[in-house]
Amino acid sequence: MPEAAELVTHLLNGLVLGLLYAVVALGFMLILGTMEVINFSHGVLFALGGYFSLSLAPHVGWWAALVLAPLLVGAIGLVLELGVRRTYGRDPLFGLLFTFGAALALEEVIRIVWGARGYTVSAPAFVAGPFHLGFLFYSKYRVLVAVLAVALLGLVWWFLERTPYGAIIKAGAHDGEMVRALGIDLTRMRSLVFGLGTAMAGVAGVIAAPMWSLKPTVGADAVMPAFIVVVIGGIGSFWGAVLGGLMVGLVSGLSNLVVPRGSILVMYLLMTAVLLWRPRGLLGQKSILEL
Amino acid sequence: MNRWVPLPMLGLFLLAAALPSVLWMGGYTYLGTEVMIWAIFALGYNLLLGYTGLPAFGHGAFFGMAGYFLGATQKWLTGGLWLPLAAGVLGTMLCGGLVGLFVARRRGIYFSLLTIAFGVMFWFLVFVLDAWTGGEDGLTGIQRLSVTVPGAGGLALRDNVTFYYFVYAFFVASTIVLWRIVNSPFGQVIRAIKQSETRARALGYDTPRYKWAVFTLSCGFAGLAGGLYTLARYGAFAEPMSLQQSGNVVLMCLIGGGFASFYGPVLGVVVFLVLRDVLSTLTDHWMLLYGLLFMGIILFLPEGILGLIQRARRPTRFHDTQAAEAARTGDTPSGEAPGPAPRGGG
Amino acid sequence: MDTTGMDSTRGRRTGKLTRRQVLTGAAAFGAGVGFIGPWRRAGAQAKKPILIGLTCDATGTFADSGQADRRGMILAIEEANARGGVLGRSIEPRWEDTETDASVAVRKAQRLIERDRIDYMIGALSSGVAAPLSELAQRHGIIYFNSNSSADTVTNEKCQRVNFVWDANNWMFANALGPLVAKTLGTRWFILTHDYVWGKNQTAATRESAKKVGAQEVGELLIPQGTRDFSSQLLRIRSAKPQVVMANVAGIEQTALREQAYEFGADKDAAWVFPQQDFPDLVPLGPKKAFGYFCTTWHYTLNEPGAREFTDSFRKRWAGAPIPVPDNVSCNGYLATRELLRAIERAGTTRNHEVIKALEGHVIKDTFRKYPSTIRPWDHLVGQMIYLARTKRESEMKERWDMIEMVADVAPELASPPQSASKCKMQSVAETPVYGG
Amino acid sequence: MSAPATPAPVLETRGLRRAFGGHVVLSDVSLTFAPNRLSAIIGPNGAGKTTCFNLLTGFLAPDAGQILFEGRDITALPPDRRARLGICRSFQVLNLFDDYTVLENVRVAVPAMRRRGFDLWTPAGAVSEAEDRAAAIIRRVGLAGREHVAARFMSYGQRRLLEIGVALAGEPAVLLMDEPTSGLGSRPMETLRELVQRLAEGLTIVVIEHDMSFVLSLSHHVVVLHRGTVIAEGPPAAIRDHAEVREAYLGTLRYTRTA
Repeated sequence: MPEAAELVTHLLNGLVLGLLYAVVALGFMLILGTMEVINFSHGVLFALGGYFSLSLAPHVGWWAALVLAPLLVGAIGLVLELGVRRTYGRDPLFGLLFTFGAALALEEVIRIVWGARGYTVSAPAFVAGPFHLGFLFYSKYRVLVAVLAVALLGLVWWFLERTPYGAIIKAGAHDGEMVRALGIDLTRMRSLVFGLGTAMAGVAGVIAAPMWSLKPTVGADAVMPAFIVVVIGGIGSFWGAVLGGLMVGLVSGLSNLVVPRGSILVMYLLMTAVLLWRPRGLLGQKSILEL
Repeated sequence: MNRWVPLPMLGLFLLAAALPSVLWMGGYTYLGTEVMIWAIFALGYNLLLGYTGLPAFGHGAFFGMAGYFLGATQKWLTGGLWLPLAAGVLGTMLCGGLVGLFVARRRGIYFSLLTIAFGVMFWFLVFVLDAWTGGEDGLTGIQRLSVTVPGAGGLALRDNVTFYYFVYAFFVASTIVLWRIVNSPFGQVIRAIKQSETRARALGYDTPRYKWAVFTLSCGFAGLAGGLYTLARYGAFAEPMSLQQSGNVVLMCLIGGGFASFYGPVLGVVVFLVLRDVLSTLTDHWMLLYGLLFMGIILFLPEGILGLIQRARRPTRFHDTQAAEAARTGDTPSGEAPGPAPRGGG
Repeated sequence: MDTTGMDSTRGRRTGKLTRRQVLTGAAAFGAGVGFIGPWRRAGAQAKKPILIGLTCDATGTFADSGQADRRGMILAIEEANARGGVLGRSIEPRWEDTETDASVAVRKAQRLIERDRIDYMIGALSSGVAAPLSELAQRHGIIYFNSNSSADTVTNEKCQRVNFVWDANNWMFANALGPLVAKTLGTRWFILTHDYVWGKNQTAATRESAKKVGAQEVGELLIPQGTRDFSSQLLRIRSAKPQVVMANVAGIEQTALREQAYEFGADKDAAWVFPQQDFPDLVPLGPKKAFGYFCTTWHYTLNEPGAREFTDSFRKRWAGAPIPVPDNVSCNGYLATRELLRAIERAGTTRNHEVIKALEGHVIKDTFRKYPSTIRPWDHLVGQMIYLARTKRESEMKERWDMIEMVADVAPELASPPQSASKCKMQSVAETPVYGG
Repeated sequence: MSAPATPAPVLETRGLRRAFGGHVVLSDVSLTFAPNRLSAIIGPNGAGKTTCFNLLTGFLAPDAGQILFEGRDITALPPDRRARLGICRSFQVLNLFDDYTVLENVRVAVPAMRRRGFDLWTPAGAVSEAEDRAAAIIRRVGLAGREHVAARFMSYGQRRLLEIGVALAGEPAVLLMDEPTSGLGSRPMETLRELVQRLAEGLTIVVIEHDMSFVLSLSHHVVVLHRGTVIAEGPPAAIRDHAEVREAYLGTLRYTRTA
């Protein structure tokens, strides 16, 4: 019976979307939590990931592109960090504005290189087409996306929980003193985190491209939900980001069924509701970013 | 300090008054009008950014929404000019006040993050409510009706030069009012909050209430500017509400030196708009130049033009400032914005 | 891949002139003295060229189409200049990228009018841009040709005396399709509505014609702008078992929809009809994924008088362009510009009132298609014929651009909405401010 | 719990408890501060002195216990409300408005100015009662003549004095000073000692101090905190030769040396 099938499809879509958001949001939050920089270029880097894979995949194959594109994006991230570096310890607004400028510039670069028009990206051949599960059929590719996203989240979790860097990032690496006390090169760590965070945006961009198609502004579709996910989940909380991502994904997925046009707005309503109930987000501890 | 109009401001007013007669060829009157409109917006916004140290990043939303309040009132409620204009200001302040309730307890980038989110929320709202806003078509057909000014009689605002002076009047009034505000006790408090919110609290100031008030206030000026902008273009559109426009007003305050001087934003607006005008005719890809410019300013000109001039005027003191800040960043909560609040005295 | 750089040499040259003036102007503004600009103009009084503002997108949803549009206009202008201009004056284009954004468009048009002092204005893809531009033009009395936006509103509620609309509109496409679709494809229709003005108009028109031809609507789905994921919609369609899917979806969404429908095999579920199809949106898909039937007003493969010659000169001029052949978009751009210049010749002056009179009711014979078109005086819509088309199979294609095969055509009088249905209340010529001359 | 027979206390705490994460910083701290007396809170680093201040001034909320001001429970009040009641504090880490001149720093702290806080129109300089009061305070802390120097350009010693001046401007009913002497050379130390001495006549003062001579010479009442509990309190003389205190202090001294 179609209604049920539709509901299931929307649930699955929401789930996939949510995992994707979680990946973007985590990359974003790593940078936010460590450098106190709102990385505005996160979205355009996400887009770049997609565009790189668009150009690479035909030559090196999809899997290779999945690895190479994020590396390229991460590299760009490292370059950006050289500039962002100069804003540390100053008004946090400067970091935000710097990456904002970078976002505008990079978006224009996309226009110059790939043109202003949109591209649709077809899924890799081995996952083309749908699964047929009796009453419903579901895109194989989306399943792959979910799997990849989960794997990536696992990787980040391992990084945060099982490596000294993770310990510091969680401890709130904004306190340079403490990091140095632990005998870790702050500068190195910061660029590492920035590279990592942006690379994650790149990966997300690659795997999102076949679902969302590519246009120079596609980044905004990814980064704004990420912002919301972070606000909902609470800054500095891994599970907060995952939880927030899933919530936002599912809510917008399901609202697609009820109020298609409102689906984007719904996530903002969700955010407002959460803020009313828990000003610091679901799992956010009292953060140094507030009074 | 003259309590009403200090000298530099008087100069500013005179220059602005003279412009149309020098720029008698049409094209620039419109640019001049836009400059004054954005100046009102930027000056009001700087109350938040430069004086209270609250990096709001969704303010374009308020600038833009005013147009819809104005348009809706003129088309479907009262018609006329003054009531719609007032509706623009009040409606915007109302929305600002509501958002303020959420953000007033925040600061630093967490404050930015929330303001971004709410800004984008309003942006999407425009497209969802396209029955009222006209969606991406914009709310067009808004009229610049003639106004009867006691003494001057009826003024036909359709004429660009007349409209220029109509905006000019608001520009002068807003500037004076803002000048009073930043030098008032309230102004003292918000500048104190920027320097150390904890201390201000310890002195018995209910800082969230003050932050809420500044936020709402600056939204009021955004509303006024937005209303005039709508009249200038005979229509309200979503584009001014986009994140990029929100970024633009921040940049305007920064280029000019909003952190350093009361007049920073005005200078910033002039530089920005003229630059945009030139860049966008220079190349199809002006956004690239524009983005790079943005980055460059952050890296090399963080205190803006006037800030640079002040630095040049008293290098030694600036040196101390640096030292003091370096010392401070160690022990202050990082949410706080180093960098001096602009002096009332400009 | 760069859509804007394609005609760099030309674009730059026309660009430069504006640039210098604006530079001096802007510098002047900075310094507080602005009379250098106008003085330079005054000097060139003798044979002042006729300035035509081209408002064409190079950014946003309609970037590709906008540039196709512009190529047509530039060609028409160059041909006119080659013949020695109009009324002995040369024609000079001034292009601004309207970025598929109403607000940006208004700002830039404002600049074209007030600073560059253009005499006429041509160009629009999105009805969202066209409407405010025509209002702006009406306020100044500048004649504005809406070359390629096909929303009904711009010739009805939002019509203006100075505004002339060159593309066929929602009503015409839906109306032309109705009978043919019902006869050849089936009467169980499923409607997809792109959730913005154009889409809603198109669906309204589709329903109207469905009533006429006795087709039954088995379902409708709203497609929000920015939708990238159509899996659930495709599912709905499949379960509704329609014979025809009326996909009132445009731009990148249309492309994405086709991609996914193809991937899910939904293109086999029913006959897909895309009432309005701009060729540039078809190109990136390639013949396989560009399935379905659609309406169009022209394609370069048409074997009608003048089409060959026009195509040849276009290919010569735009060999380097992303789409080096003329299509329905660039053809509209060309015809609109050509007819404007001819109207000025007929009027013998550039004054707007006379030119408007010369345009209204004029019959255009050489339209490169089967039937002539008429500029309807009561709503300024160009009444014209419409082709029902499908994409060719790869085997039938002579070259990459040869994708479209016309399967039927509808004569103008059948295709165009009757005067009785018009909701247009236009200002009189007298009410329109005098401009130019 | 010591309940002195002396007049009703201005400020009083009952069984205060506060922990950060698992780590208990204060447990069952009950203190009473009698009017017009200078009480000192001493104890080794990490004893919980500053936390205690933050609880008293409302910058932290206790996990358990109450705080009473003039007999009224203020445990739930936010910092600004308490300040308006007259609980004024100075900070250990200097916390001044660095861009403000001495005058502006003090003036903005004056209640007369605070009451005008939402006045958007009158020039701040024209609020004469605040102006006069500020001038008086500045003279009182011995910064006369420096009124128009920006705080950030003053010497550390003078910034210390200003810190206290700002606290005083709030017309305190009780003045809490967190290590006023920390980092001071011997001369500014003297100025400060005299200042505090003068203040102590007719003002309830609570001071956190490390400098024993300062404490013992000035205070009427001494509280010794150690590992978050009160291990001793009483007149300076009694404290001087209190065994536990010795222990605690020698402990710390050793600790501070090695650290």
